[in-house]
Amino acid sequence: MKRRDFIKSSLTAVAATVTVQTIVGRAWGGSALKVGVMIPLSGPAGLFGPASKNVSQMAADDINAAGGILGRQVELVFADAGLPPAEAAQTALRLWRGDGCEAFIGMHDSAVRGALINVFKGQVPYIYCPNYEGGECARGVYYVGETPAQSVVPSIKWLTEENKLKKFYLIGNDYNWPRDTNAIAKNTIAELGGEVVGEEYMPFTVDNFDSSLAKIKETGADLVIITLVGGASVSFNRAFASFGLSDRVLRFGTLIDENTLAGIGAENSKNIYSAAGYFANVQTDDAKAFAQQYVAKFGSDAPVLNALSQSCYDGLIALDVIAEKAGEMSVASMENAAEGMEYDGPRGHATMKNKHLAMDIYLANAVGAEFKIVKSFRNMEPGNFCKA
Amino acid sequence: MTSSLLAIKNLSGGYGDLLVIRSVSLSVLSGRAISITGRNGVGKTTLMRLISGSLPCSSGELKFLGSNIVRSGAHKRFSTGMSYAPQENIVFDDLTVEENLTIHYRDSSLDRYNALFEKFPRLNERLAQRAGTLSGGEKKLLSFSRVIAEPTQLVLLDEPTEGVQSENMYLMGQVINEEKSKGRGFLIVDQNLTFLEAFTDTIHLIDHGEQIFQTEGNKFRTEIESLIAI
Amino acid sequence: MAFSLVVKLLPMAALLAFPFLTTSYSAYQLGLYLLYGIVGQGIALCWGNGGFLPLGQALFFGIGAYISGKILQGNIGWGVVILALILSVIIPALIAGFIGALVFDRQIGSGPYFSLITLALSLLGYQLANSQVLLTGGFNGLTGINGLPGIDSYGNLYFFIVGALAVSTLFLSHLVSTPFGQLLAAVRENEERLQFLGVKTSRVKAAAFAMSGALAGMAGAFFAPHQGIVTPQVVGFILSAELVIWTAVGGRFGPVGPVVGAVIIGFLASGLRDSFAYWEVVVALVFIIVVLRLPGGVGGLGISIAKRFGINVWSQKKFSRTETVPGADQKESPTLEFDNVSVQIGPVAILSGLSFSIKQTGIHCLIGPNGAGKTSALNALTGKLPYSSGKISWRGNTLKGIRPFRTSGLGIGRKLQVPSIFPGLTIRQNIDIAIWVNRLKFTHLFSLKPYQWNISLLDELQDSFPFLKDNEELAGTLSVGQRQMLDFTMAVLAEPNLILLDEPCAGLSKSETENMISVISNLARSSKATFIIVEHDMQVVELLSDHVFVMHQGKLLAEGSLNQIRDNKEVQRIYAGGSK
Amino acid sequence: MEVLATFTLNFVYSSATLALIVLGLALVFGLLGVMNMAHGEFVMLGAYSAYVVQSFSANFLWAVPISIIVCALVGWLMEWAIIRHLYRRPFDTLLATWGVAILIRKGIEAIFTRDYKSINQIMPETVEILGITYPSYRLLLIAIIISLFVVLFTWYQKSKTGLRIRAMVRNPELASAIGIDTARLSSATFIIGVSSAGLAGVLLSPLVRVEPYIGLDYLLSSFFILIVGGLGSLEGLLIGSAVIGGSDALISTIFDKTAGYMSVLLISILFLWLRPDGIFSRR
Repeated sequence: MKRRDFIKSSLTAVAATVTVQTIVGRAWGGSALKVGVMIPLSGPAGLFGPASKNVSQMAADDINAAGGILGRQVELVFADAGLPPAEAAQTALRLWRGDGCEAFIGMHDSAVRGALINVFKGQVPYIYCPNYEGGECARGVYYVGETPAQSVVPSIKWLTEENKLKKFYLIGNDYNWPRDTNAIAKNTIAELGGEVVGEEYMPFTVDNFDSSLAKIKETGADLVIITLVGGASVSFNRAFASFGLSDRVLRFGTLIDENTLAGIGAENSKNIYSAAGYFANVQTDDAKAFAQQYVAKFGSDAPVLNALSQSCYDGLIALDVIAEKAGEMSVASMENAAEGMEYDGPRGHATMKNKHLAMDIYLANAVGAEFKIVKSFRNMEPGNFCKA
Repeated sequence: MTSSLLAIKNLSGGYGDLLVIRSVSLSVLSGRAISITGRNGVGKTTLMRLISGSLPCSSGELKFLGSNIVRSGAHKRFSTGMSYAPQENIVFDDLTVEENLTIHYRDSSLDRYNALFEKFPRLNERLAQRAGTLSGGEKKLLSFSRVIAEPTQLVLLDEPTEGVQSENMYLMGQVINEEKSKGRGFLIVDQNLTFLEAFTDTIHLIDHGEQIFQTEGNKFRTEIESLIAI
Repeated sequence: MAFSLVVKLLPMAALLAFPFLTTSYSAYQLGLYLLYGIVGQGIALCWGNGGFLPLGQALFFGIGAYISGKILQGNIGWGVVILALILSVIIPALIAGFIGALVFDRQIGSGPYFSLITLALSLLGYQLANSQVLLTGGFNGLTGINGLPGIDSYGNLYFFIVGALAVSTLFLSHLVSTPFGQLLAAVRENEERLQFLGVKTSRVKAAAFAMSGALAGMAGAFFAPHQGIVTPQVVGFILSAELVIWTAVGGRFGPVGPVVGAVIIGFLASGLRDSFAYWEVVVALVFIIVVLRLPGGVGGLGISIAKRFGINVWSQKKFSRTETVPGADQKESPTLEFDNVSVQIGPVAILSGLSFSIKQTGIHCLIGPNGAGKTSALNALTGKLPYSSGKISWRGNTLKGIRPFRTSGLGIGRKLQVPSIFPGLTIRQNIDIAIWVNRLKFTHLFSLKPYQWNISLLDELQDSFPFLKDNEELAGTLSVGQRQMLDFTMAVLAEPNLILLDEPCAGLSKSETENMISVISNLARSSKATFIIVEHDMQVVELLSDHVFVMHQGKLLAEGSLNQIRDNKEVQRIYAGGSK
Repeated sequence: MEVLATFTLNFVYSSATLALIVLGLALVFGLLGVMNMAHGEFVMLGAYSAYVVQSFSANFLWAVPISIIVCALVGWLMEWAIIRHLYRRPFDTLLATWGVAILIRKGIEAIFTRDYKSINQIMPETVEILGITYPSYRLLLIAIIISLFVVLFTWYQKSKTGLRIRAMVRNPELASAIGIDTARLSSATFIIGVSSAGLAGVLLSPLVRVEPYIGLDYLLSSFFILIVGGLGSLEGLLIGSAVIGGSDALISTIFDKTAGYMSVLLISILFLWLRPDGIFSRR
């Protein structure tokens, strides 16, 4: 918080009586195209906020350098999506009706997505960036994140063949994303002739996993599929390693990102596999160029990149491509322009099918505190939902 | 040389705005025993709690060893030389008798109680017992022995004889006289006039929180009894 | 009077005009904070008025929101909407009332245990909301909730919310001035005394908690259409804690404070959150200062400032006592029987085989040295001290394991040892509560008629105790003597058959004592009541007693007229300072 | 047999760690009656002192004294500024300490951001015991906790200060009559309490997640253990940890973790309602 910002923000704090704020809001945006960026600045997911902000700013600069969207320079308006859904919806509404944003990108959890969809009601284009459970087709919403069908299915197949895995243990938090992801994983395991030896769901407050680790040891599981979120994933993986399980039993998850790995610690990360659309050290030329550009712009000690924060970049690029294809920034025309749109980004080549992206998926293995890519799956289909 | 230990002038106080003690004045010189008596419920215990610091005084002067101690906390009054044996919850029930006797000393030796143990062997026998299990009288003996052995100039005793057998009462009177000869001052509240006559220099009669009678010497039993007879 | 009416209507007018002065977005935002304000009003009712702090109020807000959200998911007509509103008010009210009755029945006093129970319940609610996916939509919550038919959630739903706020504010300000509101305040002031005035305080607290549950449910009912989504955070502990903070900062002693708190902090939060990183630190600091220095909160500050300018925001209507109410029918034969009653607490025997009986009316004095068990005998009689063996019977029925609030129904009035009144209430209010004993029926709870009740005995007492006339004085400002007289007055106004007075003259000056003695003897003559007076002061016993009981070490030592007692050798021995 | 061994070891480990976390609150809430809602934040402060020591790549053992000093300072400031004035007002203590909890949380977040901090494993290898492999640091931790409690018990029963605290708690008037400065002793007890919470934070930091928001879980489990175990005595704390730790472990193995968590809540509600003084209370 540099000094200049601090003074400016405390002045606005003093002047932030309701009337002043709303009069300013009424002035209609000039030619600049305001895009609302909903990223978590507080709450449990708040640690992804700073990197997401940097990445979004980079995307806007790149788009503006190339002439903006439909000839209009892009101006980003950031807002906190880490709040409970009720307040997050409030903020989105303020950006839309108050500050005149004409499009939104969102990097937050599914509960906030539900709230935003309810507020927008398909009247403003909205790009949902992070990986999610898939299967949703709301009007005016375009999903650029990975779906379980793209990331879980190929990874389990590859891991099973490589390591002759027989028994699988599923552990996750007790809510929709883990349950839906596990459902897809179980079909794949059944197809491969594997056996699910345990499936457990935890409340968010759990910090003691001893009983689960005992069951994992007892059932002789070969691979543990982890759909725990945030802190629970850190605690589980640390305890897992402390019981010496990490040598014999592999671990796989689609939400173990660079931050979580830092929390787990280098000495506890043996045999952890993670699948996502992007990793900080993916070695493709586009990814390396993106990483260098990020370091050049924000310095080497900038917040670490991961799939979730990087997805904001793809979100803005997708918005640009769809809008250019549709010819105008309106849901009516963008709804059918989106099908089949393509672009090349840091993640590689992506094409939109049924409002989701077919894209490259990378499977990485944790070596110490770093992720090394062991396998890339080219142009994975998002899954057969939202048929046009 | 009889120096002034305690000097109270027009002391008043009570519980919140409920004034129980109304402008009481008295003084205790070293080597002297001052007694206070009166029917129960007239405020004797409240006066002792005002002097010992358990209760804040509303008005009046309270001087100990010449300095005004109205403001000083109860624990400070002990360290400046004032011992206090309260009327109720007079021992630490959870601690053993020995612990009760040694809790406020660095060393845990019981030598300072040898003389008292000779007079009250019961205490010596029950050193390891939890004080809460003692009878009322035994608790009073424990509390009495504690204050007598404390290195203080002034001793406040509130109903020391309640539940104590008469032969122990006689011994307590003897001990008080011995301590008086060593120059210690006593302020004693009790209803047992025969006990008080054994060592009292001046006695005050309290009724409705006010001093209504005062006499010197130790032949006051019949006179006071007529005053407080029902 | 007109001016304070304007002061009250001004905020309502401002709220109605608000959407036209600012963007409809800010009005939408204000609507949400007003809903939180309504829940805060429920908290203030329990905490400010009743003295007990609910820490999990979001539970009832969430239940209301889930119910109305579930119903509004389908496309519905107004009939269904009314049903949704009614259900989301009644169900939380029933749950809250049930919890309140269960918890308060076991513990008197507002220890922190009730707050911790409500905290644990809101945690339980959050977990259930997350895992019962079918009922609540789980983590992603209930979505696709339509607005009210024909009402744009983003537009004029706001006016429905302002209407709901008006209803809750009017209801609460009226409630405070009704007998129920006064009894609830009396619970905060002195729950034990109120029990001896025949009020089942656990029922009063449970009712207040149920009302706060209803208010929270109503706010929840509007939250669902307003937001279009209901997620588990709505039931969780974090929102409950925030609601308590807003209510504390806003002010808990009236229905306006919590709304002020919720709105101010809400707008500042949304304005500052993105630009000022340490926003929550500021709220925490303000909250600590309010808790330490400003119990009345911002609202309380405003009211005290307004008072300084002569605007009395809380003008209580004045009533004159016009309607005389018949006195209680005092039955003839007052037989009280203690039969070998004993009470043991740990190793100490408080009462050991106490037996005596009272056959005729008049004044019976109970005397004896300290610790003889005099007060314990009264405690055993009135159920404050459960007795282990023996039997106490009054007018034929045995009093075993009764609760204090039953005693006034059996015609027993009691004045406690230390003068026990309702210091935060005015003298008139203290007297009201005493008059209502055995007379206030359920229907009177919300009507203003009981304020007009008067009984002839009160006029007599007001002649002998003139200070009872200037009614608007707070009882807490009375001197000790006056408190004794007020306490005595409250004990006798119900015209009980058995009047227990514990040291009525303690702390009284000479003249006050004489006055009290004359009042007691007049009352003894005029009414057919039986008196038991515990007293140390022998002059009082001499002037008043028809009969004297002497107790010693938990047993009856002697009884008879005062002269017989005086010649009794036993009594002289323990009284003249012999060994106990 | 192996399953039984694992279950008992897990039960001993979870009860021991719960008892260590609750110890601070047993002193502050159990003995002094101060409802400290910032108890969990002191555990978090302990964990972050371990992180600071590690980031200076100093030996982990330095973290123990540093965490105690940090918590003692914060505890002293809090007791002096707030708690001292609120000893007779339980509701206000609850609310004021809740405000302090937010302050500490936000302070740590401002300094360390919200990222997860990883404390290097101490003695990462496992060891064979009762026929199963078990992390050696956990066994060391159990040993430390047991010896800590044995030392604490004898100190509390035998030492002068321990005697004086017990005396003061049960009979404050007599305590000051024999020269105990009850005000200073209460604040000392408060500071010892919060510092032991810091110690728990340090010892547990290698095993648990370290981020600014872990305080709330520790606070709630501590309150529930004290309520079930009983206030005013250290034995109550052990019984409470065993009951809560045991029922959580048992029900989560039979049903699932969510049911285990809810069973703890229900047990606490029942105790709060039926037996507010807990199993082993001496208040």
